[in-house]
Amino acid sequence: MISQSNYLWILPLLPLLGSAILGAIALATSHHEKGANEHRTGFLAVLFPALAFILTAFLSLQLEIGHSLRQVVAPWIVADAITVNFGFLFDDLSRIMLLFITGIGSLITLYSVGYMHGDRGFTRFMAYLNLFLFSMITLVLADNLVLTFLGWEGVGLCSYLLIGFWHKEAANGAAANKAFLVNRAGDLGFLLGIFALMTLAGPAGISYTELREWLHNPLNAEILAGQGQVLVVLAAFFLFWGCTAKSAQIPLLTWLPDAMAGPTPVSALIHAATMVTSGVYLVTRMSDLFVLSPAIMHMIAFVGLGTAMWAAISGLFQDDIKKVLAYSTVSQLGFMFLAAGCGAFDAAIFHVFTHAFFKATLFLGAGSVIHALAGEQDLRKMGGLAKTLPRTFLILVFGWVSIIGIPGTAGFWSKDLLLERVYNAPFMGHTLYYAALATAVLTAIYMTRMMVLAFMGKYRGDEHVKAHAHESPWTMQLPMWILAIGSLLAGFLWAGMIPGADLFGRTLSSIVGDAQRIAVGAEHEGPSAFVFAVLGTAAAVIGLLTSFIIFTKFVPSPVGLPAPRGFGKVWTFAFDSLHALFIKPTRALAWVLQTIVQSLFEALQNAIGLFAIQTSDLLRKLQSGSIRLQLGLSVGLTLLIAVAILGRLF
Amino acid sequence: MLHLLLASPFIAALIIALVPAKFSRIAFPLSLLLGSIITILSFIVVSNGASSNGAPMATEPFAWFHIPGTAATVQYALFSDGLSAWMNVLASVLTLSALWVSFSSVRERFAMFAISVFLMQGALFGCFLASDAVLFFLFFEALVPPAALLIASFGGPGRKRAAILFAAFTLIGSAPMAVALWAIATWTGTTDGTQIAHAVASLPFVKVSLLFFAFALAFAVKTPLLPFHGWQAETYSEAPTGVTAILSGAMAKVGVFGFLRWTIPLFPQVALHYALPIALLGVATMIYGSLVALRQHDIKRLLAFSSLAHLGLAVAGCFTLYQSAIDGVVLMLIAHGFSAGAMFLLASLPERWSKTCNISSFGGMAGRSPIFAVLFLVTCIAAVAVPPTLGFVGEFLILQGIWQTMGPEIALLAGLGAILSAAYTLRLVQAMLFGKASNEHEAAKEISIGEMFAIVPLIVALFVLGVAPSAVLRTIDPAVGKNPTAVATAYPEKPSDATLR
Amino acid sequence: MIDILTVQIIAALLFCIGVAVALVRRNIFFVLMGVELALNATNLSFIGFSRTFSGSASMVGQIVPLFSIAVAAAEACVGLAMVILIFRARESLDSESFTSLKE
Amino acid sequence: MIAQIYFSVFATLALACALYLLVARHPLYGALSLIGTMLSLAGIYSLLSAPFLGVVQVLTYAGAIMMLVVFVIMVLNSSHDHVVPRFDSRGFILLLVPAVLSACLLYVLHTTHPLVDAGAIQGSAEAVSIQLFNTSQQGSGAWILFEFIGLLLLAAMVSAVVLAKKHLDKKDCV
Repeated sequence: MISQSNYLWILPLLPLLGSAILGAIALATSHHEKGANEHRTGFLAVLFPALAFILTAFLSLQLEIGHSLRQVVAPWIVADAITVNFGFLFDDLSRIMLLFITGIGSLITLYSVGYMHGDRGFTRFMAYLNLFLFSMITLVLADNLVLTFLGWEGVGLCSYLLIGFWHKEAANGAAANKAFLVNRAGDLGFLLGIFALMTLAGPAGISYTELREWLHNPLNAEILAGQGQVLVVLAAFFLFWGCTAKSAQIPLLTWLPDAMAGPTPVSALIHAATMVTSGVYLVTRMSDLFVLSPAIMHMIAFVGLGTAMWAAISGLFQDDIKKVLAYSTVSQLGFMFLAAGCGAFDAAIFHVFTHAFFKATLFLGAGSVIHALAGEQDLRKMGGLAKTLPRTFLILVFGWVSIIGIPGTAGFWSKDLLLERVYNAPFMGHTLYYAALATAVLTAIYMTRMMVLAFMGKYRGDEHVKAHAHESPWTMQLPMWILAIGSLLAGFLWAGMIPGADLFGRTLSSIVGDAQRIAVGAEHEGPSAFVFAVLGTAAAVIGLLTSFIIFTKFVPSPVGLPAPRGFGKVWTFAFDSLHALFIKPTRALAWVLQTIVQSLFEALQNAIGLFAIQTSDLLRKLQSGSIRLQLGLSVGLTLLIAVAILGRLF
Repeated sequence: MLHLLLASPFIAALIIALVPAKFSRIAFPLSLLLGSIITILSFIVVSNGASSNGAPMATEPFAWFHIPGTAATVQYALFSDGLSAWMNVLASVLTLSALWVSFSSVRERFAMFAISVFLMQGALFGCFLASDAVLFFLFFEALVPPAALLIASFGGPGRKRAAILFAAFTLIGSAPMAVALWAIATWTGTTDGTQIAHAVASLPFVKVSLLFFAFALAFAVKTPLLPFHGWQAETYSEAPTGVTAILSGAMAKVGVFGFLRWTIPLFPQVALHYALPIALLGVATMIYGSLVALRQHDIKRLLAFSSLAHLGLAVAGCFTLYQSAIDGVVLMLIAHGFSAGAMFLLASLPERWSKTCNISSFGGMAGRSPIFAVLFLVTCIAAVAVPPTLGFVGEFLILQGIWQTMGPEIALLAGLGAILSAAYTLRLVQAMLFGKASNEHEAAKEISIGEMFAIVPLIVALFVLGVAPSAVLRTIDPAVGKNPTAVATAYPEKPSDATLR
Repeated sequence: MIDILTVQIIAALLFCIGVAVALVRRNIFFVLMGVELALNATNLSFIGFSRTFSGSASMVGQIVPLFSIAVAAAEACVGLAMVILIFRARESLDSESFTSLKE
Repeated sequence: MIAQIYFSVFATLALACALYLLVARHPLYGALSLIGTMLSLAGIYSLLSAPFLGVVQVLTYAGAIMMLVVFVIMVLNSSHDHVVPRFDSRGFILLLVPAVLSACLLYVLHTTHPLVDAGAIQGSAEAVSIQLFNTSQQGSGAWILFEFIGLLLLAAMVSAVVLAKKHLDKKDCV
């Protein structure tokens, strides 16, 4: 049941206003030596996301389960074949997403006030953060695909701006370019998905509510069965292609590890909690469409599983603390897509919810470690920090415990539920489950490796850096504590085994319920939840112990590049070679076009000019002064003409 | 009203010409004043175009001269619907900001510069307003001399060759069109834009396709499509940047406008028949333009190839003959006009500061001239068609049109062009704004208030129209209001009345 | 009587020889004389054809050669005057040396 | 029958002299051979019942024009004109043109069969003059041409005198 509400538009407006004000301040003070006063801009920067969070909380309390608020502000594109308007839809799915986006967003903004202290571009950073939040809110709140696309590209743009924030070093710029271009490649897929839907369902194709009605409306059943089937598969494929770029899945994930070049709060907010999950959000939002093409569902499952395993393996070999977390994010996203592929959309969203908490905790903890060691990110130069940074260590322990899935933590509940659903999936559920379990073990191993290398053993970096190591200020500690507690308790929103605690599941059923019924079919009886819980914990403990044993003894030597060696200078597990598969031919084609074809055109131009000169030279020779030649020519030509005319007569 | 609009640039040129030599210092403020009056006039035309919901304004034709040997009398008649009104706005705004920005680089003979710029603007207005084919052809040809003069007298080192190349290409391209016009006059006895479509319908297909290709060639050279783009890179990099802004911003639009107004509606059957190959040529131009732009080292050549790419997509959009795609083309033209104009004007600043166009010699501008960096970054974002801007709306509608009429594969190819455009624009931004500043020792220069005033409205327009494109669409396609059909038909009804509105 | 076809053939041959002389020989005089010969050939052909008309029309065939002879005379006279002039300027009769019109 | 013989003699004579003109070494020999051609042509005219023209031919062409030509050749007969080569490479290429010309003419003549019309009247001087000076309306109006010819000849003489005389007063004239 959709009810009209007329202050949904304030939600995206708040961060936009914030970024506009901060942008103006940044521009105004761009020529001053020191830049704007950090306290005032810091307060402003945190104010607007906080207001947005409060408004979201107020709206979500007001909204009962199964209902949604809708508001169409103004028409945007009014063309012959399509009318797109600025419409906002606040239903259960976007409620959950908005809650943790604005919540974690404001916490991380507060954290970055401390983290970016003293940086010349402080105000500019805050402006970009607010702009990012605006795009993310638009993405989640939009009621039609084109407006979501606006948020989609806006988020890509902000991630470009934030990754390349420290624009003095060229490497950051290159990473930012790579991120934007890969996202842009994904956005092309998204666009083509929109066009496929528009061909399938006409103008109704782009707005979520109308599309769902169109898909479930029996009248269109024969279109869907006949010619529409191709379009459904095409639309689902292209939309998933868009998601792979945004959520860094197999073919288009090379940009996420490089995106660690940006400041840590950026990695925490964008590349862990919010932006990368928009892919999962889109798949869940369009679950009715995806469910209709089983082939694409299986593809999603396999891509998710493949990404999860491959990222987990490569996470084992990373020495840079942020790279480890980046690959773990990619791996966790793989899990979410695996769940979505197996028809468990609500479990995927629940995992997104809990992942946001514990991944943000881990990133912020890592950020405060880096902050403490004055920018040192190489695990091999750390060690034994437990004593010097006790509170950060404790926070990271909370995050670590949750991501591995120790019983009781948020990670345990969501991953366990997810794995159970994967097991029950109709298509190859069992094999997928076992592979996922193995990946869970791998996750435990590399996360413990990180903790051991960073906090156990003796300190391997140079001494005076350790001497200055200090705990981060309260602005950084407070958000970390909140998130750490969240990563412990968030699980209880949908604790599978505890009877009444499935508030999360109930809220999402209105949106994905019928889609899942189609995908999963009857609720067939599998082993009980307790069995899965035991298996999950066993995997986590095994991983923990093996990693603990190995990495306390074998300590890598702090020499050479922090990245894994072998197969050429920096080997990123064949992702970059995959990436190069597209780049090299385009560069070669560009070189070919530039040199050969361009010179071909120039040659053509000059040739025509030359040809004209040549012929005129030739004719000039005929003008030699000799009388006899002229006489001969004139008689000869008249003769020629005579023959020509007479010839035709006879 | 239309007569006044058409005559105003010529009057402005005349006034500046009459300014005595010793007062030459006031030429700049005078030209700014006249430029702004013309811009206001064009806005008035657009506004009452919009208020009457797209009903076109026309002046009563009066006979001009009789083509000997044929029954056709050429009428002097002006006709302005949404499309030409907005194109006039584009031309006048770009001229105004070009005059303002290039004052500092063309200091001494500014009067002559202003006169030729106003003459060019007058010819542009003529092209957009002409309702009679021969009148259109007259202004189409009148575009070349002032532009060539500007390039030859104020351009860079290789300006002579560039001017000759520009003039040669355009004039040779439009010669067949003159023959076609004469043929139309003899075969059908009329040269009025609206009547030609019906008169020509009775002719045999071969003749009509000949006429079609004669017209199409002239416009293909103007917008440069692939094989005829030889002149563009040379001209854009040698011409003074203010002129290049007008060339790429408004002059290139005459080509696409020609396709929209003077080729497709006049020969609908032939356009329908050859729609696919020409659209593919457009997409090929886009891919070619973006790929070559990837490897340019000179800013202006890079921007030249980028406008080659954008207009290639616009032409492909025209030839989908799909109504919403054609709306998208119009939006795209306006968006490209503003973004290319702003980009060229912005590019003229570093060129003037450090006397070179080579990208590698800049770098680190963000640190040294932040306001310029922000403006440049925002323009690049608008040029790459990130959603809230007008460029995105245009590109979205065109790609949708291409998908609808030509299937997914070609839409994918056209989409690749969008990615490539992001690639070369970001490469430009990376090389110019970020990274180490190569000229650390020189004093940091910054964009002056005047120049900001000239460029900021262009960028603001991009974003404002991006959010509210209906302001443009309402004037172009009064039928936009009608409810969309259930499943978009593959081909619209006969294209001639679809686009002639 | 005389078969006028042969007359025409002879006239044609003479005309070709006249043209040949004018083109082949480099001396100015031969050019002039070649032209004279060609003119004579045309007169012959005129008279040849005048036989094929009846009554007063056949006389026309004879009047025209009369005029052509007169014209030939005028032409020869002016031609020779120019030859003298050229000879005085160039000291030579070879037509190859007069190439002042060369572009 | 005798006419046939006469005709063939005159024809061969004319062709022989014409050919000799082509290969003559000295312009004077050329001029003489040309006079020979003209006389034989006069003979043919009278055989073709156009005696008045034969006489005019002998009188003006052979008598006056060729005399003038011979006279000018003698005047300009300075020693080094033998140097002028008779034939050169370009000449042979140019020979092609008359060859093609004759081929065409012969082909054209070959396909037509002109017939002598019985009614053609004997072309005596008196018949020619009746035709020439017939000033009545149906007349051929040739008499106007006759007056113009007079004018033409006058103009030719004046121009010849002007061309040649102008240099007479200069000392280096011939």
